[in-house]
Amino acid sequence: MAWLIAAGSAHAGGERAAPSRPRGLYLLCWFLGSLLTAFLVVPLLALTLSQSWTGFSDVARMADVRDAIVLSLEGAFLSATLAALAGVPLAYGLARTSFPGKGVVEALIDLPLAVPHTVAGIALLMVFGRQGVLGEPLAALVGLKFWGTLAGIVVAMLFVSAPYTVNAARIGFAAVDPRLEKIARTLGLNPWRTFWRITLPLARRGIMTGVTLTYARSISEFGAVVILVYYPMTAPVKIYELFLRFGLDQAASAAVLLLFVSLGLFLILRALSRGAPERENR
Amino acid sequence: MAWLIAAGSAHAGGERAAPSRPRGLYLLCWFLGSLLTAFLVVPLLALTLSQSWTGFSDVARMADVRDAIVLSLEGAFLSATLAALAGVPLAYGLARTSFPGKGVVEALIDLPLAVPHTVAGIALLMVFGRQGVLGEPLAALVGLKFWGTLAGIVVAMLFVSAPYTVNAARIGFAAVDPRLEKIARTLGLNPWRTFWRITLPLARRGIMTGVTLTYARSISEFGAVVILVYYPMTAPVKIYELFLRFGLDQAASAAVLLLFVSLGLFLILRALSRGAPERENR
Amino acid sequence: MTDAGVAVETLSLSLGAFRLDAVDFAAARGEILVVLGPNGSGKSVTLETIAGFHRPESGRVWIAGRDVTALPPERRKIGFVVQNFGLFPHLDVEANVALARRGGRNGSGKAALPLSGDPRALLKYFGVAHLARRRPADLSPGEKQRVALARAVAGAPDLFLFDEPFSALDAQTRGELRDELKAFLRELKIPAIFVSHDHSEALTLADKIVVLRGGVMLQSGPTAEIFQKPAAAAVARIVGVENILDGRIAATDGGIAAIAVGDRTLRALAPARFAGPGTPVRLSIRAEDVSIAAPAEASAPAPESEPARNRLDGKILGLRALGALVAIEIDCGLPLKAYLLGPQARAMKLGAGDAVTVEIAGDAIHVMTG
Amino acid sequence: MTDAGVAVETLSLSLGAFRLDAVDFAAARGEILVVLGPNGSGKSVTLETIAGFHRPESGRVWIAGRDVTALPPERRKIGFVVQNFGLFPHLDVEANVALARRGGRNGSGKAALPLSGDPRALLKYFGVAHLARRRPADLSPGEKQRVALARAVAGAPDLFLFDEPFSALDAQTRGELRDELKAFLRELKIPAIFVSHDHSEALTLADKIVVLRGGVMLQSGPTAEIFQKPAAAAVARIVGVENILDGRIAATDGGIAAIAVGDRTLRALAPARFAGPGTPVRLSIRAEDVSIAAPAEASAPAPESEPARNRLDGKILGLRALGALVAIEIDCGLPLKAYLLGPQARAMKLGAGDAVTVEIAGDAIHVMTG
Repeated sequence: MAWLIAAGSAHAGGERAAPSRPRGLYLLCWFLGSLLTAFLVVPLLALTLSQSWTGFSDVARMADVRDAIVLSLEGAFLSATLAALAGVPLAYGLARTSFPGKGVVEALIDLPLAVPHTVAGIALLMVFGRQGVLGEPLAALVGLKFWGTLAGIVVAMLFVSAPYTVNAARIGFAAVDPRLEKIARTLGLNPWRTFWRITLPLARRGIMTGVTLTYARSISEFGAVVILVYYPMTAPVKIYELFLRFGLDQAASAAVLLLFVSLGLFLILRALSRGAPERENR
Repeated sequence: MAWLIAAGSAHAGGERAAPSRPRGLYLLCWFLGSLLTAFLVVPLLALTLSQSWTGFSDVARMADVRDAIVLSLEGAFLSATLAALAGVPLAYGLARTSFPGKGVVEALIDLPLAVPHTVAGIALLMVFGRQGVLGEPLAALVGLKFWGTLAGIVVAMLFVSAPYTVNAARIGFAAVDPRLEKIARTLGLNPWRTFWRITLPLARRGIMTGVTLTYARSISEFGAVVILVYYPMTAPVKIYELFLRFGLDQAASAAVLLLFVSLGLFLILRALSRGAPERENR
Repeated sequence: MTDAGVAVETLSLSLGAFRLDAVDFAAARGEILVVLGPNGSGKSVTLETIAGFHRPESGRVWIAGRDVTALPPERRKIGFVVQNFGLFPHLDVEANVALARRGGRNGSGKAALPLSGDPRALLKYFGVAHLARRRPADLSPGEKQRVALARAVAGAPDLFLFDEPFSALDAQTRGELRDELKAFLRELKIPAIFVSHDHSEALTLADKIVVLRGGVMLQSGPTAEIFQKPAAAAVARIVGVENILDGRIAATDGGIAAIAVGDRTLRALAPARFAGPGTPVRLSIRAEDVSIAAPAEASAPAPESEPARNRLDGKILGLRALGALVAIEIDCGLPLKAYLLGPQARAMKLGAGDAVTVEIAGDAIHVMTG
Repeated sequence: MTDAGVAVETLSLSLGAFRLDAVDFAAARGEILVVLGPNGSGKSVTLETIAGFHRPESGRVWIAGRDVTALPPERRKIGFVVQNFGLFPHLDVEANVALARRGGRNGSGKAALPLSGDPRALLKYFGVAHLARRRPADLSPGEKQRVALARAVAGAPDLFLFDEPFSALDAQTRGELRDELKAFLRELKIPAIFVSHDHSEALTLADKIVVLRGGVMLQSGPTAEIFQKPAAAAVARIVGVENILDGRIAATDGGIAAIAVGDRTLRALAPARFAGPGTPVRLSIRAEDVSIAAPAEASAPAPESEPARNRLDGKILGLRALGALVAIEIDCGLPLKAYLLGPQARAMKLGAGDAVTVEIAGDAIHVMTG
């Protein structure tokens, strides 16, 4: 990570450090910052570099590993979609209205962020399991089962990841000037068209950020999924099973494969949601 | 969740809905929003209500459950502290300077958000494990071991949770008007005092939000911890073990106990970080 | 109510702690009405109620002969322009204008306008056709104003509403855009309600003025009347009268009232409402109506035959350059502020401490009983 | 350099694409210097370089006789006031002032000031002691200004820097705070550099003015000189001259130059630099120096004996009320703008289309060769 420190000091020189430049302060920042960045990147790098091409391609050819990754992608996609469909309207409501108890609702939405993953799994099992409050009647009435199905995986993923969409989209909506919506109304657009043509496009970045975070959180979830739905295995569960059965090496090859898929999509979504910032109309 | 819908419509009446009020739009928002909120709250409620007081107090008296919860709290506390010590300076550097490759650094810091938890565990094992790149020399040279120790737990927690502190603190720093720092300098404060007296207090909310999210993410982590450090068991691991060995009921009692501890502290931290917003100086 | 204009009838509503109380005014086709008042006076609330964003507790809103009180904003046919002009930042100029596609069904008698609903034609009319593909962020304030007008006109409005569109601009740009806006409004012949806290803006733009404070309408009337005959000291302050004096009616004789201010007596046109001797009054005198006679003339006998011409001897306290003007503070037993053009003041070689004689025409002193 | 003042010697620096080029000026103790220029002219960069936030490529900064070019901001003894006054929102008023605890070691010769380093005493001096426990968000702009000054003075500054502190305020508040600031600065006798894009602000505040555009110093000098004798058309525009005309020197005779503008000839004081017949020049004429003779007087023979008094016949194109002033556009073969006080214009019963005679004193026409 020497390049990071170098970038920091190159910068200090490049911008013609004023007598004012708090050199000591920035040096400490870059030193600690480089340590932390290294701590976050080195394990991923070490994991990737540990793999020989042959071991890696062997694992990539294993049908069960590939199925698990596809299942994870499907689950994360559905979870992000559902979070967007229900979370974006909720975020709009929270951003545009105020009512007694709004703070309580916001706190409730944040709760899953601090629920330990295995606790989340057990709580979901109580509701969506074979004898669950909803799981039993739903299976009996409409045949919708959450055990051993993609539906269960999506439920587990959605529970731990939906708050991100609501929070980021709410911030996105709050940043949209309500006067622009009012102008659209006077131009003859009804509330729905105003929402679609003005509000939604202007809150796009916040919403995309939320969806990206929800996707990332969904695809990475292990604890809640493993309790609610052991089979069919999502990729993180499969990797855990490989680790228990065959040890580190076999698990590492599958881990690298999943890492690439997971991070690739994440970085694309992240780039999309950052996009060119909508410049302020000043 | 009928009260939520009720709150929404009470509001619409209370503020004297103008002819302009997009009633249909808000109704849809509150309907979908209530569904999502219910989905997030009902499992936690169901879990809590499933417990009889006796079963609950039995579990609360089990030494191994109590030890696991204390260990989780210790780990989350250390993880949040380390994230603050290294992440806040990094966030300040990212908010106050620009340099080529800054976008890359920011992306690198976000990576752990999308790394599946078991992949994170395996990657950390490669670096901090018994034969790890750092784990082996550190154990040999200074006796710092990451397997079977609190150190390993903290490493796993920090890896998955540090990005939250960096991102929230960066937003907090970016919102501090640099002219206030300049004024402090002209008043005779050196860069360090300016940072402590002006910048840090004004970025307080962002930093606290970041620390809160990092704490929540740390205490809830299961996948990375279970791979890197199975023993001593953190609370989520203990609950998983109870679930595998004794089934849902025993695990549920411990889960409720952990839920209360985890959410209680989270809600306190969350309230502190929201505090009275520092009103803008206009 | 008025056929092609706008009328607000005893509009009242409460919003939290704020209350708008029985606001009542009208503007005819082609007129510009300025709602003038300090921050928190309810100017914007009034405007947004006319636009349909608040439901009034009582009262009605008429636009072009239609009672629109129960209609949502999108059916009121309003062109709404806000601070910074409120262009949609995610759409280019043409898309901003094309968003309002009601150009076809034109409102009441606007067929005479050289405007179709075609965005290109509208942009051309406002001289900004070359900007069609630009984003709002890349436009100058002047270009933004023209695009905002083109967009508003695309909605075939029966009424324009302006919510302090210039408040973020510097003084020079503000003046330029104001003149341009006035010219366009004259040409478009659509009534306009313009909200402002700046009395000089009101003076330049308005045909009529409504003065609002704390949700209450203090006065309304033609611009000249509001500026020259404010109904009360509060209005005088809002329209920027420099001299507001407390006095008491000493005597009235025909149409002339003698008013005691401190130990001086000023003669002015008697107030329209009867006010007998002893009535406390307030005097409003514009600084440009306080004329300064050169010190030499002071010795000339005052032509007492002229019934309502006031002459006061005093001393200059200070002078201050204000652009083309010089503001002169004078102590005549009562404090007065006078304006002179810079060259006039220089020619008279006035300096602080100089003795001067001040003249004020009786009809330049407005007597307020409120 | 100056002993108790401030001096900037050929300051140059590059910041990205912007370049500040050899800026050079000085202000003595107690003087107010205004750096005037449009946005992007480098005003703020100049100020921040003086404060020590940018390192110049060349040049020096002297404050109170010390060369501070190499010192960090905290050792330059500067009071810095920015837009909205920049009070620390998380500290109450007293804590804001107490943050700068250098009051003890007073700078060069400020012992005469009735100011100690005690925050309470400072707040009392500025008349805001009763606000000590209030948060900045709860203060009015006037109170903020006083607290900001108290805080700046607590740092025992040798120089005040003001970066458009009033730019977010409405016109009336701006005027009031400007007067108050000027009074305090006169009393404190600390030199001040004030950055502004508003020429009327510069006129009211400045003892000296530096005109900046695109990082280049166009002119510097005493306020009256800058406003009456702009060195070039660019300066004339920046200081708000209403009439800028293109012409050509026809002849010079003694100190008087005859200048052809269109088909008219104006007589003016010849420019200081030699400029022979045929030289293209620009004329700067302030609207208040264009005086309007009532139409009746137009028939009187022009007193041609007065060497440099210009009389032009023309027609009024339009009138516009501007507060106390009326702006009159006149076509005299060349376009002219004149100002009259409202009552004067009303007394003359001027209207659009009227024929008028315009007089301009020769010394009111400033000839620019740039």
